[in-house]
Amino acid sequence: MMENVKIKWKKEETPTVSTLGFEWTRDVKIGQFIMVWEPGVGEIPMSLSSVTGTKSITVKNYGPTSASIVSKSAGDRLFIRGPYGRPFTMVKGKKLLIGGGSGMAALRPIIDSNSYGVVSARTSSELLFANLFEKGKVYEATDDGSSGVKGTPVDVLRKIDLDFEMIYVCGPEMMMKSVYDYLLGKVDQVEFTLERSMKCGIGLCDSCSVSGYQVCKDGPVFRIDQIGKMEEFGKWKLSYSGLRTKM
Amino acid sequence: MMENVKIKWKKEETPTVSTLGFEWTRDVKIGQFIMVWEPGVGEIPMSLSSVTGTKSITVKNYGPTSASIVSKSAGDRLFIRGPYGRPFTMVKGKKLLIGGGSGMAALRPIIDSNSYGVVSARTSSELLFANLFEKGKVYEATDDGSSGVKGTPVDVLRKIDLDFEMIYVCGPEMMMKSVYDYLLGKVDQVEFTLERSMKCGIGLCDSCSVSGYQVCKDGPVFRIDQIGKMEEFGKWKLSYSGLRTKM
Amino acid sequence: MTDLSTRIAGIYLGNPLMLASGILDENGYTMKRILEEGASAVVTKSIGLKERSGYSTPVVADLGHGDLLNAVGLSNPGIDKYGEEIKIAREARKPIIGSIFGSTPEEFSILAKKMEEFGVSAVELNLSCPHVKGEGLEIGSDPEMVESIVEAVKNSIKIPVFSKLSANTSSIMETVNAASKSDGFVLINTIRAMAIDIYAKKPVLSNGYGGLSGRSIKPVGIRYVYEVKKETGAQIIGVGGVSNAEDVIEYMMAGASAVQIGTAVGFHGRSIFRDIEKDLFGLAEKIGFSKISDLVGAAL
Amino acid sequence: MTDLSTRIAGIYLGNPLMLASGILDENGYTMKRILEEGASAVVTKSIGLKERSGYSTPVVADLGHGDLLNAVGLSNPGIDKYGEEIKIAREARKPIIGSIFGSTPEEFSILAKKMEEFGVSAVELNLSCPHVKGEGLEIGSDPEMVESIVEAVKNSIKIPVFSKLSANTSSIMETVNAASKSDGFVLINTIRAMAIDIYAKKPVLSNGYGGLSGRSIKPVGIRYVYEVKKETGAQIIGVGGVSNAEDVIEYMMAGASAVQIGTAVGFHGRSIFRDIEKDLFGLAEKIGFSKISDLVGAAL
Ligand SMILES: Cc1cc2nc3c(=O)[nH]c(=O)nc-3n(C[C@H](O)[C@H](O)[C@H](O)COP(=O)(O)OP(=O)(O)OC[C@H]3O[C@@H](n4cnc5c(N)ncnc54)[C@H](O)[C@@H]3O)c2cc1C
Ligand SMILES: Cc1cc2nc3c(=O)[nH]c(=O)nc-3n(C[C@H](O)[C@H](O)[C@H](O)COP(=O)(O)OP(=O)(O)OC[C@H]3O[C@@H](n4cnc5c(N)ncnc54)[C@H](O)[C@@H]3O)c2cc1C
Ligand SMILES: Cc1cc2nc3c(=O)[nH]c(=O)nc-3n(C[C@H](O)[C@H](O)[C@H](O)COP(=O)(O)O)c2cc1C
Ligand SMILES: Cc1cc2nc3c(=O)[nH]c(=O)nc-3n(C[C@H](O)[C@H](O)[C@H](O)COP(=O)(O)O)c2cc1C
Ligand code: FES
Ligand code: FES
Repeated sequence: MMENVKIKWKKEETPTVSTLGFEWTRDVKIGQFIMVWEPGVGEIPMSLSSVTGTKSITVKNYGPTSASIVSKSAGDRLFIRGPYGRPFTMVKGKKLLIGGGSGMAALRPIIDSNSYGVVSARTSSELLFANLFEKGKVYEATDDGSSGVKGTPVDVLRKIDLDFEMIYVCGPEMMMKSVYDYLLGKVDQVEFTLERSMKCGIGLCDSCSVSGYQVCKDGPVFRIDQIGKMEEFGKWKLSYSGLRTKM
Repeated sequence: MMENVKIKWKKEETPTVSTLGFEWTRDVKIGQFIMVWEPGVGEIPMSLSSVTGTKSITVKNYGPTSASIVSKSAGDRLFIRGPYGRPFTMVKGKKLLIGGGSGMAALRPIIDSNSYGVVSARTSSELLFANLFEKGKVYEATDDGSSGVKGTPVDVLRKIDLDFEMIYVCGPEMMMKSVYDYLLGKVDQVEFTLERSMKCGIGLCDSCSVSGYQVCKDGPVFRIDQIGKMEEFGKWKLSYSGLRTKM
Repeated sequence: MTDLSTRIAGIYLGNPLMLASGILDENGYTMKRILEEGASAVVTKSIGLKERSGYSTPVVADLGHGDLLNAVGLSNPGIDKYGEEIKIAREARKPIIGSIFGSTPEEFSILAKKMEEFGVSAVELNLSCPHVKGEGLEIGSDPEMVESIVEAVKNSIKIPVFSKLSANTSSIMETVNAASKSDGFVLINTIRAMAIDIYAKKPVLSNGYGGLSGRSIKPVGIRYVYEVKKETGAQIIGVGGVSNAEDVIEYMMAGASAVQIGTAVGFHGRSIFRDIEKDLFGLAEKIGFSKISDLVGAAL
Repeated sequence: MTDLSTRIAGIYLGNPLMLASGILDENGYTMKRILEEGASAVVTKSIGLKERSGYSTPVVADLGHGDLLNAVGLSNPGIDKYGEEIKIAREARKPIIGSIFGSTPEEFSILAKKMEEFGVSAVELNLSCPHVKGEGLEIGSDPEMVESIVEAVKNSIKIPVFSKLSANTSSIMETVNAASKSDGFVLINTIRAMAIDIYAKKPVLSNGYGGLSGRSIKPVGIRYVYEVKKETGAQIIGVGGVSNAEDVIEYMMAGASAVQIGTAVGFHGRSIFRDIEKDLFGLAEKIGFSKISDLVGAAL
């Protein structure tokens, strides 16, 4: 059911990413997402980057719909439905957050004094929410080496001890695939947030499915052992028409 | 919404009237009614003659639908919907129940040690529930004089003191009209249960309306002052087709 | 101050909320009360030439969720006797729209003339009644018949004529074009439907088949209002599943100048007219309008 | 022991619950999983000759109360590429029914033959796609076209052919008669509808118009299943608003030999197949049946 909320504030996080805050009374859990409708443009999934008090989404200006959302201002209406999907498993102990690009948006509500981060991006100015970790608890990886390690999160992981109660991963699927391949057999408390093109958000249209699981409903959060059973993970996705396409 | 219940027991009250008991978990108030459907025959309104514990209806074998209901046995299914309508106002003090024919069915749950009754019928064997009042607290009126006063409830009323906290009346509309005319100006705590042909039972079809009030929804219980404002009461009703007909 | 008034074919309505045909409009006193209690106009039950009993009970089935199934079967006392009811209802001094049904253009004309004599403000043609020639078909699905009926009625009376159309069609525009001489369209009537009681192993209505109304059919009504408004710009009264102020606004944005309420009057009670009126005042600020009639067709 | 198995055009189904076309049947792995998780058969998404993107988002709107509006726009990868998905789904070793759409009898035949090659158990003709000649009309509303399509397909393949019909018609029997060479009918597809967001002042779907499915349309589906079963005795698969075991029994008593479930799979989750199956065992005693197929047409 479509609802609408007024945008309370807007904050530019990076040159291409902004956070929009709004009051919404629904109970949301970390890792869940909403569908955001821009009338006349499109409707896309967005994780909640804040789930308590004033809620928020953190949006990367990517294509037409996200651009339209990012161009909104405080006072404007946001058309949303949700929250949808299964949340992360929360733990009390030491945790590692591995986020690539806008993937950090979904992980943001987990960040606390017991959290370590591996934040990756194309370039230094696009590193999202790295500043929210306590000093010394965040590792950075950039494609161009403008900050932190030049490379991918896996290049960071190789250098650190994996002694965490839970590892949370969110980012582009190929990045997550490399993280999965690296972690496999080393640790088993890992959760991944998958991202697929979503049309319905409610388990009907099949456009988000990975090996028979609907990312919108069975996910977006999956445990590493579930990911292990997904033949399509990191390999195949269906295009907007339904055409099987290599990743 | 149609429901179905199993008939638990059946009791013959008079040669033409039977009571059917059934378990039904809905909360029912005294004076409310249900619509009873006999598949393939018809659907008619029936007051609840018991509203707590095992519920019941007390049915006069009148036309096809009531005949079909009366012919059922314990174990058979009863198709019902409701409860509908506004209930009686319950009082603690001394009360008078004036019932004509099957009209006593609706009044039956009110009968207690503080109740007085005027029970009327065509003939002695048809006097319904007169036996449920405490000894000396019931007056009878029969058309043929076979029991009690020969005449109508009004003939009884003329002889008694009207000192009651509430008077409840249920019976054929012309009987109630005569009771109304008699009580008017003498007492003001009187409630009448109107009976009209009902098609929908839920305030849509207009077949039960009296002067703009829907008996199924605004009634069937009306206070004497409300009855006083009904130009059509005791005068006009609409036939099954909607034809204005003199009573 | 928010202005809730609207007009349809020149008829002034204090608010956009009318009573739909077939609901609480058999008895003149009921119509009078409904007008006094907040409806801006009432449409009468569909009236034919002769008295008809319609189907035996059950004639309605509450399907839950605000949905209703009915097969009343056009019961009515016949046009001559119905004048008495209109006379009573007219004491409320608000518009009454006379709904009529028949099987030939001549029948419709006679009925329309009588309605005009009785003093109604407009006539509504119920074009969803069974067709005598086609088996099971409605008159409204025969474009030539529709055209003749509308023409015959328009030639017989001076008051506005509204055509009420069925959603049971593969092309509503075909019917709309056939009825283009109407002063407005009333969209939609009930949708063909049925329910079976699985314990009784029988259809729940005595007639078996019936018409679906209430909440469920609102998206269907909205669609046809939108389509017909977009294609023709004609004046439209929206009907089907209106049960709250949001529904009224939705129909108006789709192109309706007013709405009719049927099923929800039963579920909510007659107070629905006043309650929605109050809520419309409340919505005026949230949505941003001062004259509700400015919203007509806003989503086109 | 209660027997829930049924047959449609000779195809054995372990229970009467199939997945409807267009829901979770784009990806072969999803169909395979749904078959493994309790559906007795799946119908594929409607597939055409060439790749189509369909409409842009929003393509669905949750209307609440178990109702859905959609305008996906027949997005599909094209028949040649879709063979890969069927191959994956066939690993579940249960019947797959290939749904196809096109605009000429020739197109339908080519598609049907490819489906047969891919190893489906039957072909379902989606006759509700837009008609090229008539504006806004569906192919299913042109009886001659329907007849030619069914004939062409029947002449091209050996497996059973089901015709899926639209409820947007003034006479379903006309279409049924035109499609009488089919081995069975699938009733019904979505109903034309629309919803407007009154705050956005815009239709909620990118395409404006859409199709209504889910709880609301069940009484419409029941009616057409009943009518077609009564008039023809043909084999029927009931679709529209099935969300629980009672709905399954209602469709079967109306005349359906099996049902398809679409919208409710989304609202309830894939577990709906197993959950309904369990409830059907429970209802067997309350209603009194030992073989569910004995109930087919019980209310006629
Ligand atoms: C669970 C989940 C959570 C997410 N959370 C976030 C987040 O917090 N922050 C963030 O920045 N991003 C997030 N994303 C990613 C985000 O949804 C995408 O970046 C977004 O969909 C891009 O949309 P766009 O219109 O801006 O770009 P585009 O790439 O132009 O459009 C993508 C969308 O357009 C539509 N589309 C694509 N192709 C076609 C076509 N051929 N025809 C018609 N329509 C088409 C589809 O709806 C598609 O989803 C999330 C994704 C998922 C699945
Ligand atoms: C609120 C209320 C409570 C009642 N409570 C009781 C009670 O507790 N006990 C009791 O015995 N009675 C009660 N009655 C009266 C009871 O409903 C009637 O006696 C009953 O309707 C008679 O129905 P029948 O089919 O047996 O008789 P009939 O008189 O043959 O049928 C009456 C019904 O048949 C249908 N009908 C009538 N004419 C036609 C026609 N021309 N075409 C098609 N159908 C038609 C209508 O549904 C009508 O209501 C109550 C009535 C009301 C309004
Ligand atoms: C019990 C009932 C009787 C009806 N009778 C008529 C009628 O006589 N003539 C008519 O044009 N429409 C009739 N209708 C249709 C309504 O006027 C209206 O078009 C339909 O119910 C949709 O509106 P709603 O959802 O608000 O009820 C009837 C509807 C109901 C529920
Ligand atoms: C999102 C969606 C997509 C659909 N796509 C198709 C389709 O491609 N072909 C088809 O024949 N029916 C399609 N349908 C219609 C369904 O198969 C079904 O007939 C209809 O939804 C009614 O069933 P339901 O109420 O169980 O959903 C679609 C329905 C939905 C909701
Ligand atoms: S987005 Fe449609 S099934 Fe997940
Ligand atoms: S019985 Fe229909 S309005 Fe009362």
